[in-house]
Amino acid sequence: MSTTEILFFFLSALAVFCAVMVLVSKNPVHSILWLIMVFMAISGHYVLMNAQFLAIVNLIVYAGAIMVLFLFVIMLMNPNTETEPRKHIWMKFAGVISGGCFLLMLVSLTRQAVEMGGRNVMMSGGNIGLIKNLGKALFSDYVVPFEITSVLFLSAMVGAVVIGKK
Amino acid sequence: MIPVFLILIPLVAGLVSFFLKEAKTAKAWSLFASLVILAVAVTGIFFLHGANLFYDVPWLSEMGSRFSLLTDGMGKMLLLLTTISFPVIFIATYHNDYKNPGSFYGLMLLAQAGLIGVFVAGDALLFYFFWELALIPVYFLCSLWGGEKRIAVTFKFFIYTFIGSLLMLVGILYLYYQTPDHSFALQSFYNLKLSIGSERFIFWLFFIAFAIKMPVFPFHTWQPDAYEQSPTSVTMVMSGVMVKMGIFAAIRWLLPIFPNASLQFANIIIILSVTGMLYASLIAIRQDDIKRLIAYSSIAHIGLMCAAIFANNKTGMEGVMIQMFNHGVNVIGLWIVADTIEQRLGTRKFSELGGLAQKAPALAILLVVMSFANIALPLTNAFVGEFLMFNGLFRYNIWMAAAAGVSVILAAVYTLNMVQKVLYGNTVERTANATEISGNVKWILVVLVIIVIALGVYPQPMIDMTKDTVHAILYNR
Amino acid sequence: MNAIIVSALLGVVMMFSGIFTKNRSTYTAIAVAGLVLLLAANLLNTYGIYVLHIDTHSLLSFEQFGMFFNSIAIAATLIYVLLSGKAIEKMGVNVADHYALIFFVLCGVSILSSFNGLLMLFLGIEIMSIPLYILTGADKRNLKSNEASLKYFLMGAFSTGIMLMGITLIYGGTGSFTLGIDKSLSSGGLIPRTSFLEIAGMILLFVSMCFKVSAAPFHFWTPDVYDGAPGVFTSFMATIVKAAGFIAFIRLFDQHTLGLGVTWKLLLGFVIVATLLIGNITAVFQQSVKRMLAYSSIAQAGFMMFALYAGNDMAKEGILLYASAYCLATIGIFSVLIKMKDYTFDGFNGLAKTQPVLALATTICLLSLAGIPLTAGFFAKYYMLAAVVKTGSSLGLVVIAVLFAAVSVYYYFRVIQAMYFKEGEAEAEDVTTPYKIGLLLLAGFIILTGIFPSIILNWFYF
Amino acid sequence: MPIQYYIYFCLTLFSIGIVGVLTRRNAIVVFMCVELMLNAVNLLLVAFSKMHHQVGLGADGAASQAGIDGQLFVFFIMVVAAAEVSVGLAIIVMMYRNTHSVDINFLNRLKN
Amino acid sequence: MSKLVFLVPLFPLLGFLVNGLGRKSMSKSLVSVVGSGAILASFVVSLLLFFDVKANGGAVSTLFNFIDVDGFKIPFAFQVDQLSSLFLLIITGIGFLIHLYSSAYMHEEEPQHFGRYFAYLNLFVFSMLLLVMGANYVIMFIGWEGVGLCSYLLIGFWFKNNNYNYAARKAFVMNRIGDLGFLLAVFWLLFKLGTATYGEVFTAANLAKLSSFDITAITMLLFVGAMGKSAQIPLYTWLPDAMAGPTPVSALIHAATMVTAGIYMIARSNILYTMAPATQTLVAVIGLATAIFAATIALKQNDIKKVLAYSTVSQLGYMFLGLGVGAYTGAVFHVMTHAFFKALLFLGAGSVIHAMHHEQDIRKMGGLKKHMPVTHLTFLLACLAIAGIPPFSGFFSKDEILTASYGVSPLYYYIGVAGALMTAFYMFRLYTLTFLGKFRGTHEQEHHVHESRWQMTVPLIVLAILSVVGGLVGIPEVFAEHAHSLEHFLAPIFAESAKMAEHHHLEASQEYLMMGGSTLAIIIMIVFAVNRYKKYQATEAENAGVSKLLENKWYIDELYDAVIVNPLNALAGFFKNIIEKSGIDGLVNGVGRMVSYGSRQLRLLQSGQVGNYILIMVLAMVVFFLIWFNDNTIVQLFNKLF
Repeated sequence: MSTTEILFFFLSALAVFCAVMVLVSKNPVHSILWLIMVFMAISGHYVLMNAQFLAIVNLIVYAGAIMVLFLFVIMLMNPNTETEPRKHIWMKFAGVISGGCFLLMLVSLTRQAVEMGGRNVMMSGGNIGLIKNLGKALFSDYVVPFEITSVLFLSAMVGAVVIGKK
Repeated sequence: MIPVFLILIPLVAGLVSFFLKEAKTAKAWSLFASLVILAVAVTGIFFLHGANLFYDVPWLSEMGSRFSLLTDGMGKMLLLLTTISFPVIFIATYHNDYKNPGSFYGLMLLAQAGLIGVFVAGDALLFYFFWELALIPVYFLCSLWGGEKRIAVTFKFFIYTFIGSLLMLVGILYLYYQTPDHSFALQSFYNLKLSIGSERFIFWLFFIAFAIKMPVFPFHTWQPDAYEQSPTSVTMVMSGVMVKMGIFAAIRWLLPIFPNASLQFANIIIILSVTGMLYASLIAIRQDDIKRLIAYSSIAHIGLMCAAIFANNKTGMEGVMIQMFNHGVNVIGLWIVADTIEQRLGTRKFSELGGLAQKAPALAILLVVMSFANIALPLTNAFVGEFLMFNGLFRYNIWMAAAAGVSVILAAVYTLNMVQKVLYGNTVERTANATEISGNVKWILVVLVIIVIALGVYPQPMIDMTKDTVHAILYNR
Repeated sequence: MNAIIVSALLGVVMMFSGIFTKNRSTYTAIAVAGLVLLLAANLLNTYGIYVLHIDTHSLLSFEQFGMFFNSIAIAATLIYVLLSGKAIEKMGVNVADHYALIFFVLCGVSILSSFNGLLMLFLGIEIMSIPLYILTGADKRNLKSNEASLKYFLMGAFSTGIMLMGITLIYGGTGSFTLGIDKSLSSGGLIPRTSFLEIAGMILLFVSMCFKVSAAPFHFWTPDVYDGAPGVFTSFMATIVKAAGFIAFIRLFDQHTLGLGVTWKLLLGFVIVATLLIGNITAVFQQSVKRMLAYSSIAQAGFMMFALYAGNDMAKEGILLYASAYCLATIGIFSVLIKMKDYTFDGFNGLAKTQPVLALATTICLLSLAGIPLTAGFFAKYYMLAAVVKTGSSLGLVVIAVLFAAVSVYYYFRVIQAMYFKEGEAEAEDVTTPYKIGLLLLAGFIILTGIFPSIILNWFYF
Repeated sequence: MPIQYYIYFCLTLFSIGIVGVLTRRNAIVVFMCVELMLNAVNLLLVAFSKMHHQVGLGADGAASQAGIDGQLFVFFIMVVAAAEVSVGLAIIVMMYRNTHSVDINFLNRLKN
Repeated sequence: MSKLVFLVPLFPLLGFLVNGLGRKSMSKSLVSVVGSGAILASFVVSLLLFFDVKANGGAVSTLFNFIDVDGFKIPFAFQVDQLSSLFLLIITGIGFLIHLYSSAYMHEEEPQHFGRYFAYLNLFVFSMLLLVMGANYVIMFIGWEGVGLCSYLLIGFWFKNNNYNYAARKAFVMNRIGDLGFLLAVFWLLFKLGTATYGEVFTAANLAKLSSFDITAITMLLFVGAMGKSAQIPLYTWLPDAMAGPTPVSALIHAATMVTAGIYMIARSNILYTMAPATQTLVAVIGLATAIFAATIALKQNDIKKVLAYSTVSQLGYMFLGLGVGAYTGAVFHVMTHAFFKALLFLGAGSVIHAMHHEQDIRKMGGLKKHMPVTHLTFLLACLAIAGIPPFSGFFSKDEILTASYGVSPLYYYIGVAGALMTAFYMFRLYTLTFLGKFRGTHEQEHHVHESRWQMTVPLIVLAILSVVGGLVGIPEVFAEHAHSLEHFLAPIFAESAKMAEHHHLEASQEYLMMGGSTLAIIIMIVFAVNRYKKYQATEAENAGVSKLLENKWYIDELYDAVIVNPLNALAGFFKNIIEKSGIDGLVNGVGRMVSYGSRQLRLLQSGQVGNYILIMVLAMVVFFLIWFNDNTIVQLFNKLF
């Protein structure tokens, strides 16, 4: 069993565990922290797959900015005052069951995907994950969507302002 | 060109009438308009021939639908009925007052336009258009000027009819795609060669639409309520002309297009119709309300027509043709009487009436004549039609004819019952100081009576008028 | 392309116009001018004249269909602004930003009408959705509005997740983000069933699109959001946005409906029936006209799904006709609705007495929605049904559809009954003469289109 | 590393996210679970891109850019996610201002 | 000559129009002149026609095409031959007399009702003429229903009294039942032969086309029509009630003319009947039964008109007996004589009633002999005639029928004679109670009783003469060769049947015996009746047992109500209140209610909980996947279903 495999399984287990913890932990702050852990693990996966750029961006944007944003919001409305009351148990139950069914469906479906048989993910090789190549591609082929995302941000900004204004 | 005029004049006149505020002017205007239409129709039917009665321009070319109008014998006769009945109605109800009369008469004229359109449309999509166009104004008329239960009742009527027409639309679409040249033209529908399976299915889509309109048992329950609730002048339009839409459509749009299916299902439909006749007649015996009685009796008559259509022989068909006209005239006459009685005495219940014959002999005589026309006494117009229809039914199946004949006996029972309760006996407090009917009603009824007798003694012109259609329907399969 | 660029720029312009002037009607004026400009630009585009030439690397493809829909959407927005500009001005403090957001939505719409490949689809949908979350919550003091926007947002985000998973699976299966010109489909044959990932992905994609166009059973956000959002923006969402969703839907799947064979029809049929059922039946019992219209929009969506089901050229024409007819009618009704004091059915009692013009126009719009002949709505429905019947199969589905159409008549006519046949003192605020005239023009256009649908269709054939 | 591993792993994460959306009541946590779903998607995308990249390498040498679009897509997803978060949190905050709660079960003024 | 034909019905029609429209403006005398004049005119024309026919046979004259479809062709044509010309004479002749009579009888009526009365009467004559002159069954049917209409109008002439109206309605409806049979028969003919014109139907070629079943069915159906019109069992009950009308009307319509239409129709289509022995038997049996049955009822009636009504029914029965046994001439002969004496009886009764101020109960009369001699004398003659005393007219016609029936089956004969005896009894009971004995009415009645005016007595006298000598046109062959001039006159009509039917001539001796025997018995019966009731007192014991049964007409009306009328009413009520309201309409509304109920339930799905929404979405996705996997099975399922 090579190190990559060990790392893979370790990170996967870690990610799944933390994800579950996100769900089960009562306190939203804890959930956030667990979620950050998940993102860390995922970044680890990116590194494993030699997608360096995404690994970094994931850390900075998600684990950094976005989660901090969440954290701020939580703080803003200090959650200790309202501890989340019980949800109907059957609702939880139904949620888990249906989520399980969904997983089951997708998994069984991909198991039938014979064309995936023997396809491997290239670990730690290939250079498409490097900033250089991504940058080239982004500003040559994908410049249009890149520009268009500016519209997205504009609207998001305006929206935030509109909503945020007293 | 004539059909275009016949559609356009009422349309325009109706739209104009919406802007007339004064009751007098609205009445006068609509009466004038309807008379003009009558004049045009008469000219077109009796003095012009050939190309004048047809019209055909591209309309929705990209959908293969054309604005094509045609007038065959049956069309002529129904045009005549429509154009005659409207002035008659306007005159007979001249003294009734409606709130904002402009819209009332406007809608009436729009309805006329729609009806005429239905009778002359030579293109399936156009036919469907006019079918609805005739329905909408009537819906508003009933809901705006009807009795106290009007909204619910009229709405039922509207939904009922609308479902039918939508089903018909599906059928039309299906046929349209079956036509090789993708056209809605009547002729290319006639030329269709459908597989028996699809014929069976589409046949019902069409028939239900028409059956609801006629109405044939058991699709009839909207009718008595609607007739009772809507203002009588509208009821006259509905039962005098509108129900003919169903019959007309069944003859023009059903039999020739689905010859096999209509032969195959004839027994079911005839049994339904005959059942309906007996059923309606029996119910009519127990009615205490003039309007409802007439409604049920007209269900019975329509049932006979429907049965005769599907009896699939020329005699019956001839009967249906002329009976369409005759029934229109007679039932309008009856409605006029019912309306005057209601207007004058404020009730439609037999139990509150009686002895009118002493107070209003003219009314009495006219009502008696109309009633005997209603039970198809010889030398009245209805006799000829029913004689032929029964004949056709007899050729189809003697027992059906016999059963249907029983309803004629019942017709005598309930009609005479009405006559007796309303006219004879001693006066009651309601009728104690009733007066003779007003001149306009009297004279219009006299006109109708003359038509009734004339067509009863010498029906041949009507028969000749529609001979060609019958032949076309039954033998160009 | 023009549409995308110009609308984005106009959005920016509107943003900044907020700085220079505080006069609200000026914003409306600018917006109208901008929309006219946008329309012109888009028409130029349809004739192949570009503002600036950009190589999109086949991420966008400007077909006539999409361009034409753009024109319809922009024109509809123009009418919408003209009719309910006043109401927009009344809404909240930052009117300019609202207009800006509307323009951004239009930008998203024009992306959706020309995307090629799932990346642009994704971006387009997001650009279209995010401003809508805001607009839904525009009435900040109103709890319903807040709730609506939060619900909309949460569910929208969820559906985004579903959609992305779908895209991913498709990418895994095919190695490309382009669906429309799939190699396995260009032959027109069935998709090779071996690529299960792609199928799974397409199902998820389908689900998320159903969500966007509020097709049952993914419609649940619609009534709440349409009900909670401010009336003006509801009318925008319910018309232009929904239509855009359908355009995207069709552009995404139109070749595939042929390829995927009977199972696809099965799924679609299921969705269609469910949508018609829920939309029509639930609308029957509503007490608020606004909510009734929300459900009716679901029902209408059910009809529009037929275009997808039929998946032939007629369906494409039909969806355009349907979109325009539906948008016009709904915009008209909403423009009246937001002037009413009381949104319930009883609020309309006796409108024919107090405001005959409004009543008339509303009636015509309702008739059009119900698909009564001589109105645009009839031909819209007609085309949908005809497109399906043309495929020669599944006549039963059509019959079901018309039965539900009859049901729809029930709740549309409740409004008419309230306006004409019931006694009451319905009140409408600041009904100006130009507004009335505009409304009448709209109604007239609906009638005209109902008699000569070629007015719209011939454009399509240029 | 076989692709199936990644598929199952990501689908698991994704489903966990869904379950979270279904079971939690705190709007923020629900939103976080959505983010979790998105991340699962991202990871899967990268995995696929690497998979296709391998095929590409096999096909046309070391210069192959195959599979790069997958990673770019991830990039765009992150962008969009960021925008969504800003708007979403703004909405949640607004909600909180009016009703001092972020419990989605209290969102039932609109129903039926 | 035949170009005059259309005049015959034209005059009454004109009379109808003039009187009908001018009833308000014209004076009574003018009205009566117009009314009677019209009939007189057509009587004159009829006479001309009669001699024309006598001279050179019948003729058909077509006016125009009534109905001409390609199934068949029905001309509006009149056929004047021996049979119809004879009826023309009866109708117009007696019609005229009765018009004359009415002008006095109805004199108390207000002018406009007086005018209405004459208008109706003229209209009746018009329709009756159509009936007998029509050259095909359809025209006959027109007249057939026309007379029904007039009888309806005239029975209900005094429309303030609701019982009269009910009687009128009953008459019309019962006629309608018969008419349906008639109509079906006509359809059958049209269906099989494509024509309903006598001249074409009765040709050998066409008759050959009809299977024996066809003929039997047609004749049966026609006979149903005859039952209705000529008041035979089971459709006879309307005739006694029809006495609600003015007495002259009863005389004209319900004695002389209309009720004999059935006989006319069967005589007209005699060939068909001769070819259908089964029907003939039925006709004979029904006729005989009616004759006896009605006679029994007549024994105990106390209303002068009711007695006459039942006697009419009974006499009609005799006529059908005649038809049934193939003695067509005899039947027609009896129609004629019966027209004479029964009209006379009714008019006499009318003059009595008129004199007694509309008192109709014979128990309150008596001894009128001295007050009104003319009426008394004529009435007596009529009674003798109907009782069948030679050489009065009734004797010959009835004897002819009975003799013929003996030929078919002696049983017929004996029952027939029994009926004749009863006839004699109740007629003389009536006569005695009315004219003999002492007056039993109130005093002012007695004071006012007087002989009627000349307009009333003249018809009485004329009719009396006719009913005395009328029989002489049909003297039996046994008395003298070729003495039966009527038979020779009518021979062409019945020639075909005569060929077909086998003739069984009785021995002259036996025939004499039968005549003598029956006559003797009748005379004895008369004497018995007169003695039985000469000393009659109003205070007589209440009837009991059989006689009570008879007085109440065997409770037939009650039976009909219980068996037919009430059940129908109940059924109608059931339809109206249950089926229509709850059943069909309930179903229709049920759909609507179902929709709104579904709406109320479905909207609960919109719980407002984001969690539930998303849950449902996820589940839906799962379902989609399931569908996708099991698509084939599902498709097959659908294919199975549809």
